[in-house]
Amino acid sequence: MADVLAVPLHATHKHDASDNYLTNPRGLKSWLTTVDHKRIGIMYLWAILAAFLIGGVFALLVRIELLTPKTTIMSAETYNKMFSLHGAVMVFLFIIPSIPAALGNFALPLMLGAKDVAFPRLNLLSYYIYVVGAILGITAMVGGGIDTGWTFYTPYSSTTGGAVSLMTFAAFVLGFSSIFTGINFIATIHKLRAPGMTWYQMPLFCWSMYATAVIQVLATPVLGITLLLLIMERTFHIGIFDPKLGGDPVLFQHFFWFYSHPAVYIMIVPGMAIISELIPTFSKKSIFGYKAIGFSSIAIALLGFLVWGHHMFVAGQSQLASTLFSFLTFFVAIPSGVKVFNWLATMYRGSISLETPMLYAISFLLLFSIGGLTGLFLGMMSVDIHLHDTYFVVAHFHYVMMGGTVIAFLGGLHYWWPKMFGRMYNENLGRIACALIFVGFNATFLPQFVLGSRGMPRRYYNYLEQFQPLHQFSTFGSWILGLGLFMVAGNLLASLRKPYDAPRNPWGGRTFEWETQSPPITHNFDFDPVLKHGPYDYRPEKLPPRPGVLSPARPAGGHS
Amino acid sequence: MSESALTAPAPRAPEHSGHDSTLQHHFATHEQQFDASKIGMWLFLGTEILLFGGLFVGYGLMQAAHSEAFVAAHHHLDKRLGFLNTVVLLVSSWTMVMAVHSASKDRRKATVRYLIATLACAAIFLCVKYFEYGHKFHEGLLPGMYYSHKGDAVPNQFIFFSFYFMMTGLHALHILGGMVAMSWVLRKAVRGEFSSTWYTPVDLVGLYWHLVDLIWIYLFPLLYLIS
Amino acid sequence: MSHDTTHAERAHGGPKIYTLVLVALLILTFITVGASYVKLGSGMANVILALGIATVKGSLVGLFFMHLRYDKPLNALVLLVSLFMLGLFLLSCYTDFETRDPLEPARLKAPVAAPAPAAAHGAH
Amino acid sequence: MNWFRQLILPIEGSTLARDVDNAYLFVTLVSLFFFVLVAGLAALFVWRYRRRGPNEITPHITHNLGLEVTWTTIPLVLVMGLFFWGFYGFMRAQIAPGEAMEVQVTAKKWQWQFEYPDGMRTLNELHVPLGKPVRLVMTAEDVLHSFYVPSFRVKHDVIPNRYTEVWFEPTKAGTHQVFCTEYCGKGHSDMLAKIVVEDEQSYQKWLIEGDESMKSMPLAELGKLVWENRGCSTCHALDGTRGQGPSWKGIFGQTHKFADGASAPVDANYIRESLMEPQKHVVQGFEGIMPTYQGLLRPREVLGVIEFIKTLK
Repeated sequence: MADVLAVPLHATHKHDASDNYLTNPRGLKSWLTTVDHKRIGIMYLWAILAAFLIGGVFALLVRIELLTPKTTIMSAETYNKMFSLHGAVMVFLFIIPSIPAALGNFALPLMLGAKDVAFPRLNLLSYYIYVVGAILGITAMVGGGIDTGWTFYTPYSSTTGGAVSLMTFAAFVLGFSSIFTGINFIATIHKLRAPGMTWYQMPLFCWSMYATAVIQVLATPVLGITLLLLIMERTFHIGIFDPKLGGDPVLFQHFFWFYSHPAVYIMIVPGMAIISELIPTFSKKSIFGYKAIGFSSIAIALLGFLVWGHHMFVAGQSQLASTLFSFLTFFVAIPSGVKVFNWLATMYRGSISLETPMLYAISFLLLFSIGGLTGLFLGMMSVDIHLHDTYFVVAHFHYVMMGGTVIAFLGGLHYWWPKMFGRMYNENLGRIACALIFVGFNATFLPQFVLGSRGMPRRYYNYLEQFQPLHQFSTFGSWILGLGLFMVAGNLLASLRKPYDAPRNPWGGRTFEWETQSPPITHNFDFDPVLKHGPYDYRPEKLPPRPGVLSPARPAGGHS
Repeated sequence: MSESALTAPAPRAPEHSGHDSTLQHHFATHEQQFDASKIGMWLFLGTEILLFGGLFVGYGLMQAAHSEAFVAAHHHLDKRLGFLNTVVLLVSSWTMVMAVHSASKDRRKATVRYLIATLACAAIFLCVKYFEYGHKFHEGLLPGMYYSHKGDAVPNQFIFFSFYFMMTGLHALHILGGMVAMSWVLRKAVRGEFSSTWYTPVDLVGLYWHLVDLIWIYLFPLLYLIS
Repeated sequence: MSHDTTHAERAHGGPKIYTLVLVALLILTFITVGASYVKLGSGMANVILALGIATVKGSLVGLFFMHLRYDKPLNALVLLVSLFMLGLFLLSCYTDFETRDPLEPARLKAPVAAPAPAAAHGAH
Repeated sequence: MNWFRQLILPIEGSTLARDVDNAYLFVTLVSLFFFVLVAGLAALFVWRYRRRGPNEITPHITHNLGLEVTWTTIPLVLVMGLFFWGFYGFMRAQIAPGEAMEVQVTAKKWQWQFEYPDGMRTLNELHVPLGKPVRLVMTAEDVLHSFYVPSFRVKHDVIPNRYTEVWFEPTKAGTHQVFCTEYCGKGHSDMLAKIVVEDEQSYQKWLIEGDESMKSMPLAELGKLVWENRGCSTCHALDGTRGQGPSWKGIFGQTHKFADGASAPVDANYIRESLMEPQKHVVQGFEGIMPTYQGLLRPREVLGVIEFIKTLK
């Protein structure tokens, strides 16, 4: 840590780390009834990490089953439930709330210089709705499970046994949690920015959170009604999705993907949000193309609503509809590409320091590039005919969801950990874990591109023997990946046993949250946050003076 | 968007500003708080529109696929009752907006009166709905597999009733929710908690109520009047 | 207190306008019901007319009862974006439905699972 | 690139494959280019601009319009090209030539049934002549399935109560694998079929006689083949474990109790009846979900099944 800005920017403020939002007030009840956005963020954090653990165990079991072409450790029914639950848990309980509800809840008001989100009680309500949804989901898992895949395609899902209705209802409930978080963030960003902070002076994290919230608010209700219709179809046979009753299963797919494709952007845009913070901070340089990055988030959010039909090129959708959707799909590539290039340009001539969060950011750059570029294959209609529903798709979305979002989430977690808990984790362990995750992730999912291209369909319990070597390689990779994640958990949790040792601004960040103490006090700031400089302003004359270093010489006047 | 509220530095607020219990600690001014509540409510209404919208889309496409069945089935509905309910809801919207207006002018008694009138309208609406449903139940005009009406010339009419019950049922649930919210506001109004400075709950419940009305404005011709 | 005035100013409209709007809404409802008894050209025309009137009524409710006419434009924007998304959803699904190839095998054999609600119901 | 093509893609079995592969390889090149660009620049910057001291001062560069326009425009042009290429290939795959032979496909849990123009039906095995276009008109009986032949680069969902199609013109003789790629439950990954592409002469011969090997094979072995290939194995185990249907182990000569209370010994006649009219006597405790094999099995194959069951002690 010696080579970083280790000195609090506001050295003049009395630093009494023991009086902070974690300890004041004390007691379990004060936590369960808190309306403090930071505490709610922390409670979300533990909840989603538990979900991640459950979903991760399912994933490892699925990979172990695929070690051999026939039965390895479980029956086909169990396998089908495993991958369905892996998908449902990871999507609804982990990724969607991960960055917005956990990290966003903690960081967003701090970054805006606000005392809380606009509707603190709604925030707590949304947490409890999440908990209720999670309990319903776990009940469904224990009481029969689901074997429909997380996509719930009809008429399979409307006719199969198991706890499908309960699980769909759980997802329905979780949707409201997501909607309320979205409403809260939009209102907060509109109304609670610190004095002097215009839209273009917000940290880019907030732009992306805004874009995410817009999608959450506009798309999630449609998921809600879709799942309700599915429950109705199962209980009353209302005849909308079941072809035997005059319904249309392709209509279900329209309903489902109208939410679930934008939902992919609910997952990845927050990842991009974090990267836009990490790269300038660890390059100590102003972000390149602030407006381009900000507006590309909004563009992705809006374009994300126009492309859902690309999941249905071979599903029986009309050719005209497929063509329109394919055409629009390619436009999403542009803002994503713009972001990647802008991040690279930010690093150019920077002062790059490879702390753990930055390692995650660079991993994100590489993995998200692969995830995005392989999307081009799937957007091309003729190639998609071949690759649809194969392991190529599995690999592609894991590169985006895990290589993108989860890596960014881990980066953000390491970045804000000292702020959240006031402790520094072991830097070397952090770096090693990141490297393990990077290697393990690629070992798991790169072979799957080849598998898919060669024709290996997804959701297969038995497979042809010719696919075995690649499957085995992938499974071995998943163990390295698991080990890396385990190390992250160990490293972070171990730091909690230490006394408070994190400075206000361990990384030299320029946004508001780094100016308050670590961990922050209950009302966030021990001073009135008033904006004095842009979020990524590393010009020497704007940086605070540091002891032992003479103030950088200021030109007499006319500095650009 | 006005930034005026943000230019003044936020007061260093303790837990709750002691002098004004209606201003939450993280807001600087009433206007900021009011605007935030309002945008929050509108966003919620947006999600309501998309929630009902899914049903409208499903209805539209199923109607296109089974148009004969839908036309035949809608003859089982009573236009007069639908019309009556439309009028009741429109009037209730008017009483609601008057309640909001009265609250903003510090007229406590008028606010209470108009809120009670609105509640009464909502109750009438539900009563009419109850009789309509009872009639359908009696005839076996039920959704999905429970449809048991005999002597249909056109098959597949059960799909219409699936949508009829889902749409009007979800709408009726919203009416019920509105009544609960309104009773809560009424209680506050009776206690005189509102003033021209702070009547946000009346305003928000009003917005919600108008949306419920707005949805019915579309439901009525779609379900009762298609030809 | 400064916010008193700003607050009061926002409550535009007033009983007179509200009552006028109510009267207009009631008249439009009568027209809708009346029009449903008249057979206009194609069946589509009746639907369009009914939904058209509904939209006029909806706009009145939105603009006056819900104060959009006087409110900050942001609130109206939220409403418009929601409606736009809904329109987009409907339009896309409809495009797909209307442009599908009706495909039949050369030797037509009824699809295995023919739409027979009566039979399907019998099974339940 | 040919070695790469062979490494990463299945063989090219139809006239559609070449164009799809070319598109695939082109996007691979584009992707590699951009990936190397991103990774290379990232590595270069991380090394070249590594932090050398805590107080380094960086230039304040906010944007560069020319650069940003460039990296917006070039990808835009590129992806539009990709769209049109994909569109072209897609439409080719959609429109079958008029003279194509039409085979009806019925998918159900978990087997593929093919019906030829003359009414002959096969299960999980489709024989087609080399170099002739074939059009499959498909429907499903229960849930969604998807018909996928990797070496032909064709795939389409199969939907109940509706017809969808794929077409192909095989260019390589031999056996091609068919997968179901729309998840359909327990037997999803076993819902496989083979497409045998052979020259016109062998195809005609097969239409009449079946395989050469099948004619000379001992009956019990033929029966085992039927069990494997014609969908029996999906429900009937050989080792005594209970599946969707009873296991065949040791049932010959046993007396079976039926759902309607009657009972009968398992003999040749009963086995034949079970194949032709499976719903007539459903064994107690099982659902009557077995499809009929009437017209699906050649006479010798029926004998084969009977012999095969006899051998399972």
